[in-house]
Amino acid sequence: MARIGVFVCHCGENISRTVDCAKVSATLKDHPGVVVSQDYKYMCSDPGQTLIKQAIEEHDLTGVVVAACSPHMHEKTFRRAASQAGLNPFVVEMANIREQCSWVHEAGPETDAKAIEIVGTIVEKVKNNVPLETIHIPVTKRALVIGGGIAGIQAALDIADGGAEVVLVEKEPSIGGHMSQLSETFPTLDCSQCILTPRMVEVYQHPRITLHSYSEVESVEGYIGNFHVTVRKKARSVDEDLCTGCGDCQAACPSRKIPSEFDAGLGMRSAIYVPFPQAVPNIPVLDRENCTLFKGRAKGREKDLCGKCKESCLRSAIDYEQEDTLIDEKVGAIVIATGFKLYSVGREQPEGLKGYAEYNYGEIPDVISGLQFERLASASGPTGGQIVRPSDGKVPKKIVFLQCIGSRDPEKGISYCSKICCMYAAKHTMLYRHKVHDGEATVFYMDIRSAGKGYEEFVRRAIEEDGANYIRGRVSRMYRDGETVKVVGYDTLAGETAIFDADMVVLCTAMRPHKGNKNLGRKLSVTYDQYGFISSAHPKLRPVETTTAGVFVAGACMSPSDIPDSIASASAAASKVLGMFSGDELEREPTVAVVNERTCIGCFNCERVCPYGAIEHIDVCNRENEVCGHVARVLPGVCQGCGTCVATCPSKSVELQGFTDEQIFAEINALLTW
Amino acid sequence: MSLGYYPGCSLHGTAREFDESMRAVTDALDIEMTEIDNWSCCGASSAHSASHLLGVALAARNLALAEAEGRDAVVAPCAACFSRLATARHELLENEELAASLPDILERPFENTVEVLNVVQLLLEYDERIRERVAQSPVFSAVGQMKVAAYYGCLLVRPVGVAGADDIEVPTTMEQVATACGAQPVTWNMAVECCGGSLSMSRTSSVVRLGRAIIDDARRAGADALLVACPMCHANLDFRQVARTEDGDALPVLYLTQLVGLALGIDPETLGMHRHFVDTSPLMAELAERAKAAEAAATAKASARNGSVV
Amino acid sequence: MSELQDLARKLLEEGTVQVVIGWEAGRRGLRPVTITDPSDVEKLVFDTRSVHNLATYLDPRRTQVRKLGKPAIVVKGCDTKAVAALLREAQIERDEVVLIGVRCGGVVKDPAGDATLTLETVAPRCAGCDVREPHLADFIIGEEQPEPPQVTSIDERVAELDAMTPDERFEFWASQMEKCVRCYACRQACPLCVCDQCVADKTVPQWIERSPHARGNLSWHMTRALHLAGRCVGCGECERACPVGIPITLINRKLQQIVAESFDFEVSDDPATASPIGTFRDDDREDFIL
Amino acid sequence: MSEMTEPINDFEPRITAFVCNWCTYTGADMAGTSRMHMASNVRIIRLPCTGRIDALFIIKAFERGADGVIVSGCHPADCHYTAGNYHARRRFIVFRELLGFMGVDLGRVTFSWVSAGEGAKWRDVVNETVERIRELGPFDAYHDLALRQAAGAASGTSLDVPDVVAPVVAEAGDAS
Repeated sequence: MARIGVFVCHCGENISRTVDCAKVSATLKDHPGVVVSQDYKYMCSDPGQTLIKQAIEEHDLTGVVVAACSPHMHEKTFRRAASQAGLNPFVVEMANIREQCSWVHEAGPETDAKAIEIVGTIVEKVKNNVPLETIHIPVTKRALVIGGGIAGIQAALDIADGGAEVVLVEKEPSIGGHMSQLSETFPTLDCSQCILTPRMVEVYQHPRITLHSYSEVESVEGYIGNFHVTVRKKARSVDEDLCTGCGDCQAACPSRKIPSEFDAGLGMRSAIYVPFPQAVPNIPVLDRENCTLFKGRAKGREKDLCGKCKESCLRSAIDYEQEDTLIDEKVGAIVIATGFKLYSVGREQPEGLKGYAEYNYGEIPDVISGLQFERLASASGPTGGQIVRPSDGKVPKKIVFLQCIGSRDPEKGISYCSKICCMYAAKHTMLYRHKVHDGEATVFYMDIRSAGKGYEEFVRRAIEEDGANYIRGRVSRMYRDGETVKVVGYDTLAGETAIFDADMVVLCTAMRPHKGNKNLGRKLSVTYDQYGFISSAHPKLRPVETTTAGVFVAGACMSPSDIPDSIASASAAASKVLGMFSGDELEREPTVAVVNERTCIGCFNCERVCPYGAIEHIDVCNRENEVCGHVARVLPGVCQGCGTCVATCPSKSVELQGFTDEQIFAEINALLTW
Repeated sequence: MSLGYYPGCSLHGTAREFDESMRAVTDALDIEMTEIDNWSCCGASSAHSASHLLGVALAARNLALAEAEGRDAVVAPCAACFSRLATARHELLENEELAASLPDILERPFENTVEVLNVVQLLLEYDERIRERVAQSPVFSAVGQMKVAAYYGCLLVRPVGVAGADDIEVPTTMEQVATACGAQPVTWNMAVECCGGSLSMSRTSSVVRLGRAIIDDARRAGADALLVACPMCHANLDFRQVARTEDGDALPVLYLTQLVGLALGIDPETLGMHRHFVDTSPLMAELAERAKAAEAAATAKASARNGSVV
Repeated sequence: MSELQDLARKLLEEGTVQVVIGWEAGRRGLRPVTITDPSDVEKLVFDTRSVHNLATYLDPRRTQVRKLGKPAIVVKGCDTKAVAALLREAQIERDEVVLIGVRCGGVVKDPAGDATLTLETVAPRCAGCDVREPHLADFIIGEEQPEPPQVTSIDERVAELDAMTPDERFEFWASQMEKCVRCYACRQACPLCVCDQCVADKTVPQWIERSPHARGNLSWHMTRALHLAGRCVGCGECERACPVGIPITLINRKLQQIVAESFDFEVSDDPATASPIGTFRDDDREDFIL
Repeated sequence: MSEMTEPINDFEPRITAFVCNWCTYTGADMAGTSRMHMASNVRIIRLPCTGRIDALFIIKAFERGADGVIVSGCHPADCHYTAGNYHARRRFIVFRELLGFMGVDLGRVTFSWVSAGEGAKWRDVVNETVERIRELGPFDAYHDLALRQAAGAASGTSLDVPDVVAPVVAEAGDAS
């Protein structure tokens, strides 16, 4: 006989403001099978949990219903509390009367009635809950970090320093990411490369880190603690073991007019190249699309048109015949740190976004992006740190900076704030004024968002000490006017048009997720938001976990982040990984499918629909011990508990623990009492 | 598609050449179009500022007439008429209550089923046909030598969601039509700047200043003519240039339909080319010269090549 | 006729099979028969009254048939679709059965009625007969037959129902459903209903109410139909078996139409072509999903 | 006061929603977190995935007197389990049409994709469904099917059972 306890939470006033909690509790007291029903101000607080624990012991409860917030919020909390009181945690369920009741309805009898029904329904479900045992899974103490920007570097180093092995996969020829392209960083104005490159070298030399640069994750199989990852190591055309990084091949390469990705198109590189001098690994890559030899081969030329790099290499490290290789790695945890890319401003936009054709970016060479400005200001940049115009090499005397290009503009398809632009625009004005003392820096902004340690002070410094001219408003159009760029804007504080003849315009473009995020998300069964940023399992409580157990996330691939944010999330993800690796086994919730082998007819529809390959065939034997048929069985370690097999089974021979037919049947019946 | 034609007052008055060229071009392109019988004022440019309901109802009356005639769409060449009709239709689609009240006000049934098109949208629909027919004209036509600055002004592109322009800041639809005609659109900066519109009488000096900036930029970009699709723009830009005709640097301002007509080989007088304040005949002569020169150059080049082969 | 009997005798005498399942003449027309003794093969008959889909006896859970030994069954072209379904769904192995395919020119609706094939007597399932030659069979016997008379009555009746308002349709089916006595003859006759424990017999929880009222009956008939989506071979045995005359074929036919329109799929006699339910395409239609 | 209101307004539809845990349930939570007000007629049954949803759930809801049903899960390609929603979509294509063929007004069944971020969409789905069902009125007809039963079934009148199955068993018995 069921002995259910109902515990109604007021959530301060969050629930009780609209739901009469005392009434809910009193009504449920008379519900068949309920032996105790109480309400309390904060059920999740220590006294609240104690109240539940005492009731479990006092009334010898067989099931607990906590009517409070969403199960996504506190199901774990209350299940833990119940198990501390000796009750199986899986006979505890939550009735969501906050998010799905008190917060979306007005106070009144309908809302009370709904709350009572919600709780009653869950009581009926719990009557059909059965004690379940946690599943134990072995764990491979090795982590995969995807992405070698600052977040990936930090995560890899933290995990490796914690004693576990790390496989770091970077798709570019070098690790370092966007941070390696920056000049100086806010709010301290310390040189980006000075703080980053030692970390890059540390990764390279770390005994527990395996670095696969110029590589991508091909496929991921398995589950928490037991992932099988295939890494595609792209053909570099250079033997990494033989190459010494001397640079002779680069010097010998005749194709030298290829826009450098590292210099954001402002500088040139050769076809065989190391992206930047401090690259890690310091091993060149042959860009086959731009190489004379490979272009010739693609056109079907029988004789190779070039071979200068190979001739120049004293170690014979150049290998034109090299092919992509696939590497299998077994890991127990994965950290996604794929970073961001920038919004591209022009008329042509991917993925349903809209561009700013009126800014003529790409048409006017002196209209550049913030990242291009970083390269101009960087001592390692194409101009050696001289801020000059790309069009004529002259020092610009007037620069206009436009914030929120793409960001906060739902019309363009990006509603969010990119977070870093206010700060780097301020930084840019400073760098500019420090280098061009008589230069005029003007910033068009919508709002200044400078929350962060030392951030507001930094912006004030740009305005007050370095004399940046801040104008609140937007720019409607820009066009070439002789040698200058006409910037037509509106100053919303002064209420008048603000027109500038600028020598250069810097667009602070929005941070966007990599387009590969969605693909990667699918490979890892990780959800992403409407923009393609990787979603956290919970935006507040589980910021670096994802919806897939064992997969974590760090840095700007989950939302626009600055360097301190990225490092903080990377360290957080690393600590989660190390936590996972602290025991020899992982515990998993037993929400898995189970086959009733007596009624299974072996049609294997379940196998057809299972996304995880969790169904195996087992033999059925007759009395003479001869195999006379096959039935299905679920591998509990592989099953993720979606229940698609359950709904597919014609004879109802599969059940999903925690969401059994009996439980759902009871819920439907309880909801609709005719 | 059954098309209704709403000329509005301008096309029956100051912008007769827009009406003439419109009719000539649609005839030449075999676009069947019937003038709405008993059409009335669209409400521009004052009704909607006096009374919102009046502004909507005046426009809706004409849509209701077109609906009763069984039209699928109405073409309103005047940008102000277009804007009023399109805005009214849009508002009535959004506001069901207002829409429900209209049959009583108009004293006729009204379902709001008729689409509203401006002349650019209409011609863009037929750009393939224009291309085909223009191809039948001489290769070195005057239009083929013409550099045009497509000027949109405000009402053809705004407001967003009503006017149906491809890009509110940098529209390209007129350029697409001009290209179909063989003309060469220039890249310039003032395509959607204000011409002064309704301030023509009250603040004439401002209008002259705004117009001058537009003409200057078109000149700078190398345009031979300005291309418009709005009688107000035309009035402001064509008429207000009279002052500078004395300097001899006035820029002809053509309706988009006139350009299409010229490209199709329609006689300039039929298109009302003679009605502009800025004389278009020097331009036409100049273009004819250029066409002749281009043809001569091409012939010379061809014979030179043939010669070299031989 | 003697060709069938000779083959049956040979198979039994050689011990290739222990039982031949075919038709014999009974008191009321033709009826299924199991022949285990070679001397009984004279009983075997095949004519236009060989209506029954004998593939239903291949269900491994029909123990009385199973214990007779390895069977040979006589199949018409259309019946082989059902055999293919059982093979596809791993219910039988191909070498566990011998299929005697007979060329068929159509069967009548009623095995107890007139054997003459006319537009009036022809079985609805013969419409659109698409397995003229039982390729799946081990032996194919008989002369080539003309195409059966084509009737379109089922599609017409489905279209009539489609044209009704929902309320009218609801009333139509309610009045049909209230006739059902839950004898499960439809389930028994169906060659594809092979579950050991039918969902309709499951009591914990009892999804399908067991009382034979229109509500429980509707649930049963919808569930039965859904389980056949993409599988139903359209033999019509369910409807023929129904003692109260519920037009079950209409539901099955509608289902075939849905599956054909939505997934471009028709059930065939190819055991390798799987049902479209249990797989998906990224671009499956979702015009009904908000 | 009740005399003043029209009967149609007094009808409060009872709607059962079957939603997946990861997208729609979270989206419904998000509607709450964002304090979006919505009609209170919908009761949610949380399932791990739309793939878990059996047609019988929906049938049972109607049997028990639901006036409408909502089925909602992750958008295509967003399924937490990668493909559950795709399988569900196929099944619902068939089930929905069958339901319509059996005479259930399809306005009573809403299918939607609501992601974890679409609180506003969930609110709209709820409100629109409630309004639609309010127009359609109560669905007692389905529940009351239980009152309809054949006279023969109740009284056990003998029925004409054709020889589709019985004889072969008898023959089998004879032969053995």
